[in-house]
Amino acid sequence: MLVVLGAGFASSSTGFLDGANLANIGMQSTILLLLALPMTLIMLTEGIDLSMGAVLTLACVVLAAIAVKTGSVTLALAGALALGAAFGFANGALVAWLGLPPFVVTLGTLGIASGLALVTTGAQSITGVGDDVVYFYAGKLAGIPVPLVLGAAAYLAMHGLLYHTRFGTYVFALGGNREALRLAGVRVNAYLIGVYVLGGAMAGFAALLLTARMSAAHPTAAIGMEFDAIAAVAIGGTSFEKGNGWLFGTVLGVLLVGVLRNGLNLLAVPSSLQVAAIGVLIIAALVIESFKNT
Amino acid sequence: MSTLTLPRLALSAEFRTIVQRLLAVLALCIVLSVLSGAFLTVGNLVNVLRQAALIFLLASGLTLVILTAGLDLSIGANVGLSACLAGSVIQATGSPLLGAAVGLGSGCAIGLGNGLLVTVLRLPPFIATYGMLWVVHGLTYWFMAGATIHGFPPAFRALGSGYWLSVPIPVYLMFAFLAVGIGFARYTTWGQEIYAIGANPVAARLSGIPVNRRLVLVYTVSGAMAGLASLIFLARLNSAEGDIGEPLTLPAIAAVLIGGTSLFGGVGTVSGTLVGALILTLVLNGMNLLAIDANWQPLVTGVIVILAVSLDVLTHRGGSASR
Amino acid sequence: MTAVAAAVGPAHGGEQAAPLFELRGITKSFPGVRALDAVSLEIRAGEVHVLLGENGAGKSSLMKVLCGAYLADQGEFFHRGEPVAIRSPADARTLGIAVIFQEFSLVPYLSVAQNIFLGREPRGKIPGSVDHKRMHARARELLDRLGLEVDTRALVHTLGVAQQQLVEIAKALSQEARILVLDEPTAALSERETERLFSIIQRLQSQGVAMIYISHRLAEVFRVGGRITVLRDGRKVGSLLPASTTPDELVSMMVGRKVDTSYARRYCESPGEVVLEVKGMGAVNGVSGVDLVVRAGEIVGLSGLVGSGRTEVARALFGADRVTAGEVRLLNRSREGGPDRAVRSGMALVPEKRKQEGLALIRSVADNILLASLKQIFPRGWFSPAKGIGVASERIRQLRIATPGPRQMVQFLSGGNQQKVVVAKWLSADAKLIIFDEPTLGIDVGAKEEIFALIDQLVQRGAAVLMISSELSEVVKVCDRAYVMRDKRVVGELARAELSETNLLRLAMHDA
Amino acid sequence: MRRRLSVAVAAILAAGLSGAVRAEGEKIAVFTKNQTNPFFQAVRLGAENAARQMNATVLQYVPTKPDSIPEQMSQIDDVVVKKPDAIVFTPVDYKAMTPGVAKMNAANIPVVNITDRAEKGTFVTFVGSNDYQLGLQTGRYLLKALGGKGNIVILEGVRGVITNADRMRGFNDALKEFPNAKLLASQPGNYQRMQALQVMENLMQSYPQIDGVMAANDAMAMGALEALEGAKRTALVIGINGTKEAVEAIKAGKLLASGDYHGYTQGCLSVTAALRYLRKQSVPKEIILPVSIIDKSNYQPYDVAPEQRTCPKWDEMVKQ
Repeated sequence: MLVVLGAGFASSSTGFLDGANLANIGMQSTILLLLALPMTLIMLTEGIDLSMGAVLTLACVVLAAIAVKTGSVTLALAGALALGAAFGFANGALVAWLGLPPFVVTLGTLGIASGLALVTTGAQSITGVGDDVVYFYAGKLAGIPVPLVLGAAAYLAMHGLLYHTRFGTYVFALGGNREALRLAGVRVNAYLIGVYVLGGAMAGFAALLLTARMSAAHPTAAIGMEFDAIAAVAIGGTSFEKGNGWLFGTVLGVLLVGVLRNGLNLLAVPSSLQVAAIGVLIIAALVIESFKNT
Repeated sequence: MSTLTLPRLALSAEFRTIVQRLLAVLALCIVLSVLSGAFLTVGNLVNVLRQAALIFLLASGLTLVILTAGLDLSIGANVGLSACLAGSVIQATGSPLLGAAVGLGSGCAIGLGNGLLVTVLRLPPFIATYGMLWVVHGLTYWFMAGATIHGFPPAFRALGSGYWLSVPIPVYLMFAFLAVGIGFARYTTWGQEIYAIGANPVAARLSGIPVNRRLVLVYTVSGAMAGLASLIFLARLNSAEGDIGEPLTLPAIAAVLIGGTSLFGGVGTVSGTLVGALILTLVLNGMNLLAIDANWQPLVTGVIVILAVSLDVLTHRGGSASR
Repeated sequence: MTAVAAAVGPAHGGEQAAPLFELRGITKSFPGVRALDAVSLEIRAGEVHVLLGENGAGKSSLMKVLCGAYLADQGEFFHRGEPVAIRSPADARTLGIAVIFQEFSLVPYLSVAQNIFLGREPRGKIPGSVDHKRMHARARELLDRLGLEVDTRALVHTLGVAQQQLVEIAKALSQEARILVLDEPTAALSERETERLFSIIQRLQSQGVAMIYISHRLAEVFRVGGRITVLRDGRKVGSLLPASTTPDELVSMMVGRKVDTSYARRYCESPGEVVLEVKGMGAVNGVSGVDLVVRAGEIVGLSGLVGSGRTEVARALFGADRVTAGEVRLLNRSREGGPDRAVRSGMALVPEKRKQEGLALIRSVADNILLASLKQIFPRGWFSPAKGIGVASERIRQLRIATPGPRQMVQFLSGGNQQKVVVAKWLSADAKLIIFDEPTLGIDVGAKEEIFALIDQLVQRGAAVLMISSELSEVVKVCDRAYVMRDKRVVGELARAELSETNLLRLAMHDA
Repeated sequence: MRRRLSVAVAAILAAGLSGAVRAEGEKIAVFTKNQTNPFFQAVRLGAENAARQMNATVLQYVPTKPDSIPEQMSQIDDVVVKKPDAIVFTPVDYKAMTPGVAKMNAANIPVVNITDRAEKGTFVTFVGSNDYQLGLQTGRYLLKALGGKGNIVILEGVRGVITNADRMRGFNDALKEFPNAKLLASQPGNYQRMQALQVMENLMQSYPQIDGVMAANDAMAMGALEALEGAKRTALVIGINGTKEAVEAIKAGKLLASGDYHGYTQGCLSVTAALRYLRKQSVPKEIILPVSIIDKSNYQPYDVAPEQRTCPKWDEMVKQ
């Protein structure tokens, strides 16, 4: 699948000799990727996190607020990460300790986070975050746009975490056979909560890029982005069951969506058809997936 | 075997949930009537019921889907498209009946589409219906091209804003479909089969139940209910826009969950969903009466969903939230 | 299992020395039941200690206590004479106790090595990281020790049942397990794989590993047999050596009442019309060239080693897997379509995986019993709960299903009673052909006999039965004829006269 | 299968590039907020019409999710790569789109800002109405009609959106001018008909007597009307935007009045301005369309489908 999909991108990229445009696709996809990566882990545990988009939004608000007040990016980022982690912990705790279905829990926290984002800002966007923040989207590091660097770094980190650490192994086990993990004497709940905390924290981190991108925080900026993330993960070939999944597939899934949107924009395809095209892409990709599995 | 002496009575459990919920509703009513004089007026209660009706009609179809451990994220988009199609037909032909037929038809068609994606192509319902959501939105935008359709014959508008014995028509519809829903779920063999499919699709299939056909059925019904809701919407608003339905999707899902239906399938009731819809509406209505900033609404809804479901899990009814 | 020659040597390791491990007066109660009542047990190094008992006798509870999953209410543990405590799985592991459960504790999408070392991954230099090289190397050693040659990088879900079980055992050994608990280890194994397992058990014994062996298969009990301890209703009935007992004695100890294991039904001399006729059937699941004939009033066995394609044939006949070649005729009408069509045309299937494929565990007993016959009982499609409960209660009485009531959730019934529910499902559907796939798997002796009696009733009523079973003795005992499968095809048929375990086995293992 | 999909994607994109190469005359990229609000449809139609008259081509960019900030950002990225001759731009959020504007400026593409005034950035000109004046004058109109007294409720749009903020200032200042008028409540209906309808229903429960309703847009005004009809109550209602629906309601005597937001004209003038700039003709720094209130006396010219409307003459609209 990797090969064929890879070939697909190669062929679809033939027209895209324009480096700037490729960079665009990458940069636009980064924020989604930052959500989709931890979402992959969460789905590997047979879980789901519907609150990510809302948490990301709220994190933007917090980040911007702190940045405006203190002017310190570090503090702001710390705040955003803390908030994300807190929500992640709440999700994880309710799932692990109360045994609530993840869908329900995160549907609830989705409401809470988006509500807080609106209430705290009075639905106003917060501006004037300053160039130190903006740098993280607009800036370049050794000639490479910072978001691409961060995206790549995030992927590598996740990859290492998932495939080369105990935590990663247990993520697969949480979805594949939780009882076995428990009998192996592993503190299952701790790791389960850990996965959700990771998800929240990543949302908090993504807030840095999103805020940088808008050089402002808007209380509805990323509402609903979690669905795109979930779709991307699924397109990437991670199933909702038995811890059957593949991290790099998620990257491909995110890129596929990114390439499609970008291409349709270049084509100036009417927005209505773009909307339909995205739906068709999601379904088509999943159909192919199911054919692959049978 | 150790638990053999602890009987779990499926029925009584469901019954218990309903009672819990009704108590919650009662409590809400008392609190609200204390907080706001305007609450306990006939007019307001009628409002609550009318607003609950719309959510319930959407959620009732969705309940069946969720009973099969499925999900339908496309209902909101479905309402949008169905309303626009129905609306334009009514304007073109002047015939409410024809329009209604078209609205229901498109609702069914979209539902059928979901059903086929889930069964024939074996896609996970979440993704299948999410993809469908985008496709339907696309069609709607393309069809409407940013315009709105408005102004329908009074005969049709009665469906949404009309009264009979000073009770809004939608409320009658709500109770009618509550009866239908309960009847279908509890007193037909198809209903039984749907519960069984939710509880264990493999066993259901090997017991000779045409699982795929039943699944297609529930998704189609869910679509049809969206179509019906779209008509009421249309009649009520006296206009159709592309995205009128979207804000309803999550509330509808919330109503089902608050009503005590398990996402893992096989457990839940349509009557529970009605109570769920009532709870949601009461809270939002109360917030409006108390002039609480509308921005708090998503937050409150979220809290209620978590509370309701934790209640079910803590008084653990069989099967729900295992895993 | 006469064909199985090599008997595992008797327990060695000094009788006089303090036992490797000892439980005294273990008591465990659950609300309403006393699962274990002052049970004592001792295990010696290199001994295979057989644990016998009906479902509900307390075997699994005892195991759960031993591996720390349950906390005993009373009782003490001694390790080499030293008093010890088992409060958690971790405690049990440090004492070298490991349980191989029936449903494996393996993670499908992790590699063999990752599964073996789950929870104890060799640490790499970076904190939290795993040293893959060392892990795979050590996994290799362990597998060699068991003579299992699979790639340690293979994902477990790609392995067969037997291999998975060996991975389980490797996992246990990797924990320096001195006491290995085998819960129904041969339940899903073919004869040959069982052989392999026994030789491994033998090898482990010689390495001084003690084993607690839980099984329903009396024949095996005598083969592996060191000491045999029988439990009943949470109490220890007795502990004795194989040499000094007989199957009948053990069975009576288990069930408390004398059950005639040498049960023989009145075999069917004059079978009725042809119910099922299969010609050269092939299916997507790999079976091919299958020819079968089953007549009314017959119980026809479908035998063969596990993995020889018996279940696949059943699924194909039932339309659960698509038929690609040949034809299937039921009552002289060719049958097509999925399970729903099969049921409508009078077929029934009692699947092997009861919990996964036979029952809706979170539904009530009544709901499950009615599931297959809703059409017959409520022809107009209107369902009446009252009538449903009525019919269900009737079945419950008929089959003596032990349940507080028709509304009891099936998941709270014992294995035997769950199986009865599955069978009950088909009584109202008045099926012409009933396929039983391993009807007695994991069911205690008492219930087994009842199931057989039930099957007999069905054929008496003129139905035809196709029975799949791994237990050759059962096939010989119950069936009027038997087909034998090997490598996904039917390789022979044995009439009542030639029906013997040896013949079955010879055909199945093609050293004919 | 996977390959087929890839090829499909490839095809689209290839086509996209070739499409980018072709097309004669100037190419103007027009950004609007969403596909659902008829106002923006009017803007788009006006833009198309003007472009046709001056034989240029218009490329429409609308977020697939209504008012989505990240999406409009991405669309800007993509369009900048594509280098149209000029851009007509409505920010989905007047603050949050600042970096996007900066991108367009950096690419030296002339930008005409329209409808919502962006917070920062350099623009050829701003074309729009004065929301404050709209609010003030429609508000006045209502209060005058009520004889300067009565119970008023305000239906706000989306809080935090600048148009709404300005219109609210206008409404409230109008109220200050009439001390005898009493403001009962001011609640958001988020520019949406359904929400306005339900908010209105609930308000009618709390307040037995409501004489006037100030809605921040026509959709909400219509929602309020439905609610009033439903409750068999009457009140004077005004909206803002002058959508076709509102015009018909005025014609039917249901709606008191609507402040014209000149969607179609904004579309026309913005594109014209862009083209004039490209063709080195003079363009004023900003074009603020006069506030005109549509009521029973003057609705006729508005009572035609946007498709049939024609752009007004530049010189008539723009005094220099």
